[in-house]
This record gives sequence, structure tokens and C-alpha cells, in this order.
Amino acid sequence: MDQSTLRFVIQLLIIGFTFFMLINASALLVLAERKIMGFMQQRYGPYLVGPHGLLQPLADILKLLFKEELRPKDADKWLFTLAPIISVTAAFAAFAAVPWGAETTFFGLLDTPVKLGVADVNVAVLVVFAITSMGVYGIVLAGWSSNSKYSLLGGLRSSAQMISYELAYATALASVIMLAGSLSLREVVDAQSGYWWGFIPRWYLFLQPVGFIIYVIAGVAETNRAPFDFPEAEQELVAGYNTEYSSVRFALFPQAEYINMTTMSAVATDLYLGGWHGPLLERYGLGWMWFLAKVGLILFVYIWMRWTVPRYRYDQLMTFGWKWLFPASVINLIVTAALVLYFNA
Amino acid sequence: MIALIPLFPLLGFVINASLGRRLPKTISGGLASLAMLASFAVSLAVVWQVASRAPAQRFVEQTLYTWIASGDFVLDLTFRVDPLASVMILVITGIGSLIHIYSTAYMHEERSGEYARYFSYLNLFAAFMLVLVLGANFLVLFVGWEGVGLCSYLLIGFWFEKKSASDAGKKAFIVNRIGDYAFILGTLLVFVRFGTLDFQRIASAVAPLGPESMFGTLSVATLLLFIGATGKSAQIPLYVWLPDAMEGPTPVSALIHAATMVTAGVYMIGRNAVLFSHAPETMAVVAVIGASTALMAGTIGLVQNDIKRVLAYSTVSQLGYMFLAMGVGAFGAGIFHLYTHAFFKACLFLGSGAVIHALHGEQDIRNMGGLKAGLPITYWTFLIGSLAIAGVPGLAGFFSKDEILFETFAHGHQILWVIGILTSLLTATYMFRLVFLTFHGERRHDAPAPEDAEEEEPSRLSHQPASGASHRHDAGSHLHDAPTAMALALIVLAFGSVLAGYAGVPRALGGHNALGAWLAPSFTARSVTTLADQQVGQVGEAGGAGETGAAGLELSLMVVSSIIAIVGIGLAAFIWLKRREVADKAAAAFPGLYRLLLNKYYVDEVYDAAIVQPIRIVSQEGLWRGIDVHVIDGAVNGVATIVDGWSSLLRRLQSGSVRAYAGSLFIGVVLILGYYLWR
Amino acid sequence: MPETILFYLFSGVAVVASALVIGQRNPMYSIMLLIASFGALSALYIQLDAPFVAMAQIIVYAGAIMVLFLFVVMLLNAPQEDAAGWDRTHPLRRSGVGRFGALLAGLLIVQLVWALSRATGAATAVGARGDVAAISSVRAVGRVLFTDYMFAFEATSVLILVAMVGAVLLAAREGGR
Amino acid sequence: MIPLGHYLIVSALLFAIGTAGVFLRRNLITILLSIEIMLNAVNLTFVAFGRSQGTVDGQIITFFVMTVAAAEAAVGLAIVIGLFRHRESLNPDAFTLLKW
Repeated sequence: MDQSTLRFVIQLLIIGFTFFMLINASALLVLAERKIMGFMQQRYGPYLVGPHGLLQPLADILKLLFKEELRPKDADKWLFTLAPIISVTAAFAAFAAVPWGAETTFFGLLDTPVKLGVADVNVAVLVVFAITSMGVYGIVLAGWSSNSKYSLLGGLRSSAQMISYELAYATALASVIMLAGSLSLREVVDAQSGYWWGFIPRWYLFLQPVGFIIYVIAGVAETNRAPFDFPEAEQELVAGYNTEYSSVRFALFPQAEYINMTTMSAVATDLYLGGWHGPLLERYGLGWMWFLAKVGLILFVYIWMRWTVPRYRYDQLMTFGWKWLFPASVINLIVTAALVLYFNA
Repeated sequence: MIALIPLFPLLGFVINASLGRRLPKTISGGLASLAMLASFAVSLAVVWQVASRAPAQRFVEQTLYTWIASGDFVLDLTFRVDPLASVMILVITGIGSLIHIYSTAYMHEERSGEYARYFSYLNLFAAFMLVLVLGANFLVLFVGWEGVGLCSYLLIGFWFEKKSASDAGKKAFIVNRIGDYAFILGTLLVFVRFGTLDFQRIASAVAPLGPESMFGTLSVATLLLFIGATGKSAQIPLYVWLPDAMEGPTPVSALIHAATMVTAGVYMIGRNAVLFSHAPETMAVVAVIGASTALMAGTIGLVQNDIKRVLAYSTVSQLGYMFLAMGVGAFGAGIFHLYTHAFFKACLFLGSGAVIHALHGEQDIRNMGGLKAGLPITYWTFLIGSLAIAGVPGLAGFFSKDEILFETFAHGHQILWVIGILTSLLTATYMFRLVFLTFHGERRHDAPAPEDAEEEEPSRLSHQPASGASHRHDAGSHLHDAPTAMALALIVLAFGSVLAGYAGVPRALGGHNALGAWLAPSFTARSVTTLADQQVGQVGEAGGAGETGAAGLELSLMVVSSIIAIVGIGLAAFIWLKRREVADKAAAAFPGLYRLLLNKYYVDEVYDAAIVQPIRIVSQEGLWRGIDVHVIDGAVNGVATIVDGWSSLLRRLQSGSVRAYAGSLFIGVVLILGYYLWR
Repeated sequence: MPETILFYLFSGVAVVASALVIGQRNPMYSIMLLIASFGALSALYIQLDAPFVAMAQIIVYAGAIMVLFLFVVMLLNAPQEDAAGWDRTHPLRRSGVGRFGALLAGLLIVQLVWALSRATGAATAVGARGDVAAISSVRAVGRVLFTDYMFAFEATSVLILVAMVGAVLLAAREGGR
Repeated sequence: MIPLGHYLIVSALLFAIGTAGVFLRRNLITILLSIEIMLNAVNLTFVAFGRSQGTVDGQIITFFVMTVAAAEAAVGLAIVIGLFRHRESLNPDAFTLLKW
């Protein structure tokens, strides 16, 4: 098997691995969420299915698969079907631009190193941003097409919320990009390699604390998670945009949500936490483990947040997004720009 | 310093005009009078300053700022006080302040708003008049010239509720327009000829050239200026406005139409003495016009029955004297007469004002008489004024008038001299006709005798002076003599009319014509001294004539005119004291002549027929009904019709449908693209 | 070779989607189809070495403008094209007009193709000139945008502001706050 | 490599489609969409030309076009909302009030 075919195969393998990991992520996250929730509320959470309920997600999926497909009579046939597909596709596609490991030769298997990550785009940040913004359609369409008040309201809310927080999100990104001077996530990550004074890692977290916080908050809002989970605010809207959905179509939404979370965390890791850079594992070309660890950490924070912080009121959400988060991010951007100019000149 | 002189009255005007209606009468009136007095004081100071110099450079200038600077033509806003101007400002401010004081009493029945308005006008007038006489170039003078015109309009029409008053105001204004038009033309001509408007520069530019033999630029320019003067100073043919101007309050007549404004023309000629004296033709015209005006006005004055109109005509005739003097080159004499005339004419007008005031607006002398006992102060002052104007020896009028006559004679204009003498006879006659009809004889008005003084006047505030016979009913109140303010003014002026003459006692009487000598430098081009002396010799005869053995001649002429004056007075006394019917007989004997005189030679009617009507007809029938209605309106309406027609066609395109518009756009795109592809 | 295939694929998608957009009676579908067409276009941009434009295309058009459209449609609960009786009388309602418009469109296509056939250099490959790195780099774009086109950039910012104010004013309810 | 002409033809097609849409559709929103199509056709032309010239100016012009499109969409939709409030209709022919 000559190099080029081998290379091609390895590329395919990497892509497949990424996809697999994402699907697992969604499954695992469900479990993790329930476990942690249980832990936080002094109860067990799922423990019947498999050891310590490890197979619980599988069971859920099977259950959903065998459910009957329901579609409201007046729902718009095409869009009703299209909506979940859009969301989940967008979720997966977004991750395509996220690098998750340094380039490696797989222990000399290849003569020229290959980059770990589905695609290496030189405007990766933009790509991620663009594709995540596509996710809105899934929700809006779901809300509109299922032709029910709750869904519609949920859809409108979520889309409004996503659009509002995209601004802060993008601005936070922009300041990091200015620091790194590149739109390519891989370059951003590599810009964070090494240490200050030998022991503080050169993560942008330390240069952009405000930016990081803003990013995380905006990310939570983007992914419609608590405390910003209005689209599925049970008390008000039953289940929001996916009220009318059932079985697989329904399954796709939470999956998309978890994948989005993962993407957020991954991007956050790449942007602020130095991606796969970390002590000593890099040396053996296993930096991606660091990556996984960091992503896992952020995900834990997400879940943690969900079970601790109560939900906002809708107007509070909007006020917060427009009157606090966005201005803060803009100020952060300006300050960063000024400092960059100052130190580069 | 000089700028202050017109500034004070202007200030008074501003204050009175802006918040006068809120001020009480005493304050607004007192303010105005105070302003005049202040500027009088300043004038005295300035004149002293001037007088303290050597005759050669007796003048002080003050340039406020450069008014116009376009290209090489630079015009400064300059005030200049030289002997001539100093005389003028003294007369204006002095007599002006007296008349202001007089007015405070005379206008007292006015509502306080009106009162303030009156005084603001009066002050404004004074300010403009001072600008006029102080201006060092034609343009500044013209500013004053127009300003006084305006104020005269405002003051004549002060009681604008009366149609006759507002008409009179308009008449004065319009007639003056004609004169001003000519004046502007003259100014422009002068500028074209000499490239400057400054009087001194013009004079020194003119001086070297000899008198213009043929009729040329100078003559035309001076003639135009003179027409302007006739407008302002009420000479033939533009005198018609002055008699009507008597519709205004009497002090106004005194100030504007006797003492100051009407003399502006005379002043202007004197100011440009050098210029005029180089245009013999113009001088001749001036002299003739002056003389004939004097005579004609005298004749008219003889038969008028309105006390103020008589005085108005006498003013016109006296102005005629002044122009006569100017015309014969006796500028000094002219100004001298101007100055004396100011005193006694003001005195007479104010006296008449007092009479009218006493009779609550009665102006017809046929309804007066026997007021001597009732109004002693008024009577005596009025008498003195009349004597002065009649030219009785020893009084102001005597010296000035005789000097004019003498100069006329000495310059060899015997005919004009005869006219002058005749006029002075007339003057004496009609003045004393006035005196006798007003003050002597039996009373022909229903005002009670002074002795029954216990009766109180019923409605003092209700009546306004000079509001015609409409007030005959309450004319039955107590006959009161002039209040103190008026009396003061009258007395001062009376003294003035006695003494003013002694400023210029001719050499023939052992005096040495002080005023003439004082004025002389103003009539010469200073800058060119060599010529200046010769100019003094030629122009300043006022001082010069005495030496050349003409003393005898002068004396004899004086005797003649004094006799004439006495005769005139006697004649008047004979007719209007002894044998009243003689007058009526005379009127009956020459009915045509009488009616002619009574109707002022029908001049107004002639003007109306010759000028006013044609213009009215042309403008009404031709311009209005013809051009305006048909051509202009027709054009406008036509355009409108055309637009209307087209739009009614084009509006079908505007379907209001956006897609239609987009479609037309699109069609256009396709067509244009197709065209470019085709070729 | 693969890129040729991709080109035809994406351009085909773009054209067909756009055609369906206007063939559609339900604005909701139109919007979704238009988004698809935009996606195809952005793919074409990537082929033209303009990745930044491609991303901007998605973010701005698909991510913002189309969402706006979507909102409006949802807000108005967009009716199918109404054939209300009262405007049947309108001259433009005659079916001939529509055909005429289609005809004009066809005419325009013909003209444009004709023009292209006559144009020189239409046959030259797109990527012939300029080096890909320089053109596709965001840095270069940014540099030119903020130097040569500074004024235009500022002007557009003002334009956006004005549009924002105008939109708010127009959409605000009558007498609303 | 794909010749420039192909891109231009694609954009020509898009443009024609847009214009046709303005005609054929009787729904303000669809008409606005058609306008967007036209704008995109123009964008494509710009980018293609810019690429063939080897400069980035084409892309930059595209940004400006996008800005304008955004503004136009915002204002246009605001107007649509206003109109819809007046008559319960999105038919442009329903708003032919601006005429004699």
C-alpha cells in the first residue's frame, strides 16, 4: 500500500473517528448529564441498564427508534421533516472545521505528517461560526412547520436568542483572532504553545479572561442550554420548538444540541485553552488526549451550570444579551485591539 | 467728538422709539429735549475749537470708518465742521432744543404713546439734519438729505388718522423724490467729472479752472443739484408740498419747515459755493428762480386765511430770498439770512402755535382777532417776529435782507433787486395783515374775554391741537396764554430775532461783517491758497463789498428798503385796522386776480392735470389693465394650462403599481442592451 | 477535473434553486430554496479562491438576511399569494403580463449570452492570473479594504446605521413607543 | 480550469431569473427575494472578474453589495410589515394608491 492511498485511508479513518466520537459524545453526554444531576441532587440517576446504567443512552435510542412517527395534520410536511435534519447536519458540519490534534505521522507510519481534524480550513473560525449560525433554521423551521403555538413561540424565541448572542459570541472570537493574527484554528492553537516563565502555559485564557467568560456564556445561550434554555422552557412552552416531534425526529434535536455543545467546547479549547498543547503527552504525539480532557472539563462546566443556575426570564435574557454581554465584548475587543497595536508596534 | 453731535439725538430716538410708550410723558419729552441740549453743548465746544484756529484751516474732521471701498473708489464716513457747518449746527441744535422744549407743552394732550412717537421722530429728524450738515462728502450729505425727507414725511403725517394729513405727508415725500432723483444724478455727474465726492477735494479740483463759459458738465451737474435743492427747499417748481405740510403739528412746521430742513438746499449750494460759482448759467437760474419764488409766494401769502399757511408762504418767499443771494454769488448773505430767518420764523410759527393752542385748534384768521389782551406773551413775541421779518431797521431781518438786496444790486441785477424790494413790501404787508387780523380788532371767536376767568375749562384732555374746526364747540373754554415751556421758547426766540442780526452788521453801518468774514473760508477751495484769496475776493463779497466805496450805495438802498417796510406795515394797518372793507373792495375789483391768488395760481391743479392724471391713466389703463392683466397673468396662466394639459396625458403612466415601474425599467434595460449589441 | 464537476454541480444547484424560488407559491419554501442557492454560490466562491467572501456570504445572507425574511414571513403568517377579488381588475393581473415578463427575461438571457459570445477573454481560465495565496488570504483582503476602500467602508457603515433607524421607525406600530 | 465565461453565464442566468421573479410573482416577499437573487448574480460576476484579474477588489465590492443588500432587506421588510398592517395583503398590486 503506497503512501498516497495509505494517506487517503488514514484521512478517511480520521474523519470516521471524529464522526464516531461526536455520536458517542451525544450519547455519553445524556448519561453524564443524568448521572451528574443525580449526584448533585443526592440520588443515583440511571443505574439499572448495564453496569451503573452505562447502557442507558443506548436504551433511550432504541426506545426512540421504535416509537411511532407522529406528525400533526396541519404541519408542513416537508419542512417538518427537514427541520431536525438541518439542525443535526449543521451540528456535525460545524465540527468539520475544528482541529483536535497536532499533526502526526502515526509513529512514522506516514513519511509526511497528517493533521488531526476533518478539514484544515484557513478560515476555520468563520466556517464554524457560519455553520453554527445555520443551526437556527432547524429550530425556527421546527417551530413554524409543526403549526402549533408552543412550537412557534419556542422557535421564535430560540432564533431571536441565538441571533442576539451570536454578536457577543463573534466579537469574543474576533479578539482572540486579533491576538493570534489568523483565522485558522490550527494556527491559533499553535500560537498558544509554550510557556511564560517556564511554567504558565501561553493560553489565551490568561490574555482574554473576559473574552473567555463572554464566550462561554454566549456559547451556552447559542446552544439553548440552561440557564438560557428558553426554547424548551417546559413551564411555559411545554417543550418549545420540538413539542410536536416524536421518535427519531425528536431524537435528532437533543443530539444536535449535545453535538453543538461539544463543538462549542472544542472551539473554546482551541481558542482559549491551548488546544492539544499540554505537558508531556504531546511528546508522544498524544496531545489530542489533552484536547479531550479540556473539552470534557468545559462540558462538565456546562452541565454543572445547568443544574445550579435557575432559568432567566425572557426579557432578562434579551436585556442581558444586548445591554451587558454585547457591550462588554465590544469593549473587550477595543481594548485588545489597542493592546495588540501597542505591543506589536 | 463731532460724532457725538448727531449721536445724542439718535440715542434719544432709539430710547423713545423702543420703550417710549412705557415712559411717562415728562420723561420721554424731557429725554428728547435733553438730548438736543446735550448736542447743542457739544456743538458749542466744537465750534469753539474751530474758532480758535487761524481762518485758513478753520475746520475739524472726524472719520468714523471707511464706508465704501470698492476698487480705487474709497469713501469714508467723515464728519467735518467748518465755519458754514458750525453756523448750521448751532442753528439746528439751538433752535431745535428750543422747539423740543416748546413741544413738551404743546403736545401735552397727546396720549403718551403718541407723545413718545412724536419726540422719537423729532429726535431722529435732528440726528439726520446734523448728519446732513456735518457730512464731508455728497454721500453722507445725501444720507441726511433722505433722512430728513423721511422724518418730514412722518411728522407731517403725524396725525395720520386725518386723511388730509397723511395725504400732505405723501405729497411732501413724493415731490421730494423728484428733487432727490435729480440730486442723485447731479452727484453721479460730479463724481464722473471729478472722481471724488468729498466737498473739499471737489472744490480744489474746480478752483483752478475758470468759470464755465459755455453750458457744460459743471452747469448740468449744478443744475441737477439745484433741482434737488428746489425739492428740499420748496422753490419753484417743487414748492407745492410746503404749504400742505402745515397739516403737521405746529412745532414741526417751525423746526422742519421753517428753521432747518427747508434750508438744506441753501446750505447745499453754499457748501458747493466754488462749484456753483464756476457755472454762471446755473447761478443765473438760481437767482431768477429764487426771486420769482419770493415774489409769487409773497403774493399768495397776501390772501391766505389759514394762519399757518400764510407763514408757510412767507417761508417759501424768504427761502426765495436766500436762493436769490446764492444766485448772485452772495453766499455769505444767503447763509446770514438763513440764520436770522431761522430765529424769527421759528418765533412766528411757535407764536401761531400758541394761538392755535389757545383757540383749541382754530387756524382761520378770519375767526380770530382781539387776542392781544388774552395772549400778551404770544402777541409781543409774534409782533417782534413780524417786525423782524418785515425788515424794520435794527431787527435781525433788516440786516440780512438788506445785505441780500445790496449784493443783488451790487452784482448788477437791478431787475432782481426790484423784485426783491417788491417782495419785501409784500412781506411787510401780509405779515402785519396777519398780526392785525389775529390780535387786533374785535374778537370774531366765541372764546370769552380774559376778565371772566372764573370758568374752568371742561374737557382739557379730550381735544387735540390742529385737528381743524371740529373743536370749535369746546373752543369756548378759558383763553389761556402759552404755558411756561412755550413761553420760554417764544421769548428766547424773540430775543434772537432782535439780536441775531448784529452778528453781521455791514461795514456801511460801522460794523464789520463778522459773520461774512467768518463764513468766507467755507466758500473757497482751501487747498489751493493762491486761488483761495482770489476766490475770497470773488465769492466772499459779503466781506469785500464794503471797501469799494459802495458804502454810500448800501446806505441808500437800506433807507429805501426800510421805507418800503414801513410803508407795507402802514398799508396793512390802514386796510386791516381802519377800513376793513377796502380789502373786500379790492377783491371785488379784481375778482380774477383775487381768485388766482386765493387758489395759489392753480399750480396744484396744473400739476395734477399735467403730471398726476396722465401717470394715473397710463398706469391704470395701460400697465395694469393692459400689460399686467393680459401679458403677465396671461403668461402665467398659459404655462399652468400647458402643464395641466400634458400632465393629464402623462399621469396615465403613473399606474402606482411598483411592478409596472420595475417593468418599464426592465424593458429599458433590454432595449438599451439590445441597441449596443446591435451595432 | 473534479473541480469542473463540482462547478457544474454547484452552479446547477444555484440556478435550479433560484428558479424554484420564483416558481414557488409558498414564501417559506422560497426562502429555504434561496438559502440552498446561496450555499451553492458560496461554494462557487470557494472555487474562485475567495473563502472569506464565501463565509461572509453564508453568515450575512443565510445567517442574517434570510433569518430576517423568515421572521417576517412567520410574523405575517405569510399568506399564499392572494388573488383577492378587488384587484382582479388591475391591468397587471392579466396573465399576458406575466408571460411578457418571462419573455423579457428570456430575451435578457439571450442578450447576455450573445454578449459573452462576442466578448474577448471569456474563454480564458479564471484562475489564470494572480497567485492563489495572495488572493485567498484574508489578510490581503482586509488590507485593501481598509486602505483603498476606506471611504466606501465608512460610507457603508453610515448606510447600515441609517437603514437600522429607518427599519425601526417603519416597523414600529403606529404611535408605538 | 473553468473559463470565466461559464461563471458569467451562471450569473446571467441568476440575474434573469431574478428579474423574471419580480414580474411573475405577486408577493412582495418573493419579489424582495428575487432582488436578492439579482444582487447575488452581480456578486458572482464581481468575484469571478476579480479572480480573473488576479486582484481582491472584486471580493471587496462584493462586501459592499452585501452591506447594501442587508440594508435593503431590513428597510424593505419593514415597509412590507407596514404595508401588511394596512391591507391584509402582500400583493404589490394592492398598493397602487400612489397614483392619480
